[in-house]
Amino acid sequence: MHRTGELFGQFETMEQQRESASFGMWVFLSTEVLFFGGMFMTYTLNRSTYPDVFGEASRSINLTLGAVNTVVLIASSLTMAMSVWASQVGKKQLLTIFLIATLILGSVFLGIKGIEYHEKFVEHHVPGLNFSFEPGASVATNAHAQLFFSLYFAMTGLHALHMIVGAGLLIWLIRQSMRGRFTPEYSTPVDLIGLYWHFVDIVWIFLFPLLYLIDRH
Amino acid sequence: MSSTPSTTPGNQLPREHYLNATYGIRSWLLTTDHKRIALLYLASVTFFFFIGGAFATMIRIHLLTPSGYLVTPETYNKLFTMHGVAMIFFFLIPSIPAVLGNFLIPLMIGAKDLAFPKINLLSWYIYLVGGSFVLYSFSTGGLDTGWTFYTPLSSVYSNSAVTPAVIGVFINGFSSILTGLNFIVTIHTMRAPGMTWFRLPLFVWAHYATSIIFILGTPVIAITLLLAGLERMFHLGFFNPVLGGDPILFQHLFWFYSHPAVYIMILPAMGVISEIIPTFARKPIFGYTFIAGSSIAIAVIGFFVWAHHMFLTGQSAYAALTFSLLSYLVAIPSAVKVFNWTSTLFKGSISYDTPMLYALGFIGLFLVGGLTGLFLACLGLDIHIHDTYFVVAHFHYIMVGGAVMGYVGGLHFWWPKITGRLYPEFLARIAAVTLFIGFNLTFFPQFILGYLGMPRRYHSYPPEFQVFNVMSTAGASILALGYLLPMIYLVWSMRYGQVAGRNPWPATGLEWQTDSPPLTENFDVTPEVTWEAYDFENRPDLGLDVKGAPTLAPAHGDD
Amino acid sequence: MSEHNIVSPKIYITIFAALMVCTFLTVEAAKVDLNHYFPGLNIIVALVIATFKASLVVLFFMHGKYSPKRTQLVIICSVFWLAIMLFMTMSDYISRPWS
Amino acid sequence: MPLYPEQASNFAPSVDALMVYITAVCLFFAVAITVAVIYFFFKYRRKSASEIGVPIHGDMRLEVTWLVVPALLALTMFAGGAVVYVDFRRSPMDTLDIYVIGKQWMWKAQQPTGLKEINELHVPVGRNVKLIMASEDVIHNFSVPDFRVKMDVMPGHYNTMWFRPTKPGRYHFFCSQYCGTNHALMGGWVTVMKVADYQAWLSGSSSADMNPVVAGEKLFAEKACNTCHLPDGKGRAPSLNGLYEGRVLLADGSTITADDAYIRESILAPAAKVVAGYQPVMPSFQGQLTEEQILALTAYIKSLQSQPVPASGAGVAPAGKK
Repeated sequence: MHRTGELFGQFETMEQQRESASFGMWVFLSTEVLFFGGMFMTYTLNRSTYPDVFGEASRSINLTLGAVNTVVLIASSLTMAMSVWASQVGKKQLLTIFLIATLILGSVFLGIKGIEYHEKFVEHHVPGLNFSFEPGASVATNAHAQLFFSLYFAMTGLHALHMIVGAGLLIWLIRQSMRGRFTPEYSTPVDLIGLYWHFVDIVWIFLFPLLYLIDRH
Repeated sequence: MSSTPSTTPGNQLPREHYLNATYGIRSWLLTTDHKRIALLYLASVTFFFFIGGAFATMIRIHLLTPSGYLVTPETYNKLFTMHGVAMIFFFLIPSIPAVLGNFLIPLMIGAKDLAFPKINLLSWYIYLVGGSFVLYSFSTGGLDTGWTFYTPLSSVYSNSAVTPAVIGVFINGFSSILTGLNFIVTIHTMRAPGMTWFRLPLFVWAHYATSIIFILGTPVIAITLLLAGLERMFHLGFFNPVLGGDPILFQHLFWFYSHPAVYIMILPAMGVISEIIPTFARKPIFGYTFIAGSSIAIAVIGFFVWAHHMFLTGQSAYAALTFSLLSYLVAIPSAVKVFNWTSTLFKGSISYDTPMLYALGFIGLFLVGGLTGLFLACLGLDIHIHDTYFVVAHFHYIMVGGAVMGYVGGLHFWWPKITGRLYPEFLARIAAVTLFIGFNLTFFPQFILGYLGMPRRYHSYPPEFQVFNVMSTAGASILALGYLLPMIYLVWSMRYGQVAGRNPWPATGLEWQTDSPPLTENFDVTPEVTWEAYDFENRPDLGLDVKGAPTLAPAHGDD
Repeated sequence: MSEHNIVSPKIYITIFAALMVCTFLTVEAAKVDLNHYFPGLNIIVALVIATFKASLVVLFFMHGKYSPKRTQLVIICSVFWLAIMLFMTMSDYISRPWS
Repeated sequence: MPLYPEQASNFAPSVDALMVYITAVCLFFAVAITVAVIYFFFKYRRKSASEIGVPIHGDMRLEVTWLVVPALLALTMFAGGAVVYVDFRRSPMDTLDIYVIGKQWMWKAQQPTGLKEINELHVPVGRNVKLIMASEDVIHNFSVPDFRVKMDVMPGHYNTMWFRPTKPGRYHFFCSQYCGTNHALMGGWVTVMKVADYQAWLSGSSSADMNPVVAGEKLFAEKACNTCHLPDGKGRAPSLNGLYEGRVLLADGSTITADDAYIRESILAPAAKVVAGYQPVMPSFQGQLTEEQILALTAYIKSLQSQPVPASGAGVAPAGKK
């Protein structure tokens, strides 16, 4: 996808090429659903087995930061959607601006995530690194809380990894956009990376209530 | 063959084709031509087949005597584990899809290439990286968890190189996913004009069904092995009961992919057979829609049966009943295929060419493999035969008798298309018969061993089981010969084989309408399809006697 | 992805507003003890809101509503397969105490 | 050369019957299809190089037939298997309970009297025997081919299986779930004895092992269980007198039978099922007790079954109340 709107040899028409690319991205995202799905399955079983400890452990993570991050990420989805629109109607400058906004919001999300991880590190809540849940917690509570935090780090970590990949793709998009590569006839990369970015947003939409909002009453 | 007319005059390869279009190592390692990538896969899966085969040979020799003096228990455990990992993840799963599927799907649907040629090449490199991790694990301490990686044995207790192996299988998963993605998009968007869904060769339907499993199953095993690997590296508790986790959950997630993975192996082989049988019986396949539909049905229902591997783990009896019933359901579409293949032979014009021998061998072996699945799906009977050699025999009938026979048969069938040359027919027939005999001798005694109660994965066994083990080892040596023979003559034929021409059998598929070997772009002009699949009757271009048939009773089976 | 798929910024902003409201609702709902009325109601509410939010994103931000049938089939399949995994696995655990 | 193992338990005849039935059905189809393939193969072999076959595309009636008939046959197989399996999973009430512990790579069994065996298991003929099994490490599987039974032995919870030996003799048992290096050596012998011989063997075997009830009582004190679980029901925790096999009323209003699994869970994860009227103050003993110690504690609690139940503060729900 380095040259603007080139028709690749295997395709007959631009239309076919666009549709194949978009469809391919969707198929890839369906794989991703099942990829995260394995973790959601592990989470579901363990939460139903240890509801109380999961609630207790969930209450120890920072709700404010989680909620702010949710807002930030949804806002980045909005700016991403606006970039797709800008590329479709040919507003090249607006496209660049929206892409940069998306990147900034994405980076803010990752920054806040970093602060949260640091908090957990200070509290000895990182499994595998001298984990200890609460002073006086029994061996079992400790183990089950460690399960929660293992899942917390595995799920948010994998999500953050997707964000980092997305940010890299955005940087590439911004460079291309600044060179004016995208036109209403050729906006496939913006569309595809947009789909990916929204998917990552959807994962977070589920992670947020499942990890941060257990028994907050 | 000598018995069939060639539609290409002369006995020279076409002047320009995908093999001689460009030269040099770079032109291969950086190729985006699906046909060349298929050959790259062919070389690499063959490599893993021989690694896995070497382990199998040692296993069979070791089991000649009850006390097994050849290797230590530890080494034996590593042998069967590495045999399983190499064969399943690095040979069987990619074999037909990544070699034959890659080569043929664009040709069969009249496309110039897959939708994403670069991703196709990427998937091969991912396969190599995954394979390297696994080879690293094999060569530094080996792997002794069983290919099933059951926790907590794999995540806590094993002292072998589990982590690199898990990483390797994890990475290799993405190779499968990308192949499946490419196939699905290609089949949806790249079909030539006139190539409607119900004109697609059944091989393409089978690969479409397989790709569904690639896309929706593979990510689950990837994440599961990732979690197990994290558990091992950081002493976490996802599947470790001491830390509150549940080992049965690992089995659920593992089999959610690994049971459908069996269909990844067998569905493409069924696709191959569905091509070979109508070609060598020279008549349309019986019940096209039912064979196509049963492929999809197997792929979908195959996702509802996984816990039949877990009847005796202590899972709920209600769940066991559900999964047993659903397992019987998945047997129906397989049965439909066998009945339809058999009916296709009725009033055909059947030749004895090698691919047909493989196809008929496949029907026999798959029949045994599939029917013994009914024994294992039976809850009461599974109590006795679960985790015995009965299971080992059953899945080898499916995977080796089914998938490998389909693969080797398919290689013979399309060898003239791939290389432009014919293999030596006489040797090929001998090899096919040798494989069939050797295979049955190797694995049939294991059904009896299993019913007698010999558990699987035993490096030594009570002496009363010896007779059948000796028979099995004897069969395995015949089987090994059966595999070496095609290796030799196929390589030989690449240079010295008789030139095949475009359509040597002749067959009806689009892939036979172009040169052998094809151009890099597959076709001079994009073909337009105006005929139904396997329609010999309305294909005067094949040079067959289309009016030769009416002396026999017309249409509709009256048997 | 071609011209006829253009969704106007107005719709995007409306959807964004709806998502914000839902986020606020889900946080507030978690602070109320709904389990008191019906066991597990808290998580049910949280998941219903999350699913609704995800549907909005898929249908509008990702143009799922305007996509070809085959794309919609892929969306349905991925959700369906996830459901197979979750429900069939949990069916084992849930039915264990029944015997 | 035998083709099937000895039939030495109540399950053997029914499992073998299933085997015969399914084999017969499968053999019929296998033979029919093989004969058809071979017959067509010769009958319709190609006569001339350019001959084609008769263009038959399919037949709806045939398709429906071979969709429905195999489905019905499969249902009968399912039903037969289900009957045997449900019987196997649901153990009768009057069982002789033997505890089995698997660990890499040996089996320990403990008779109701506390007598312990290693890689040996003695059972009386004609009695329903229930094995209550757990693993100390990885997943094992206790399998007796001559009885046609096997069951996984899991770490972290009890699996049970039952059988009724029908023929005195010595029978191999195996570990059927791959469990590491010496998996193949993890087996032994089940000895089925006449009831009188079994009784004689039980009393005659002078065991140096401590009686599990005594060991359990000692542990009960060592782990300070007795500071809360007072027999008179006046402690911070319910009295355990008469608990075993009794109904327990839980804090969430449900009741449960106090079987081995419940007792085990209450020791390892006390908060999971708290008795009504008590606070969840008991610490978990997960990771602090071996499977054998848990068995000893269970045996001790079992021995309290006949002790007088205090009027208040009992773990077991008062009779008559659900």
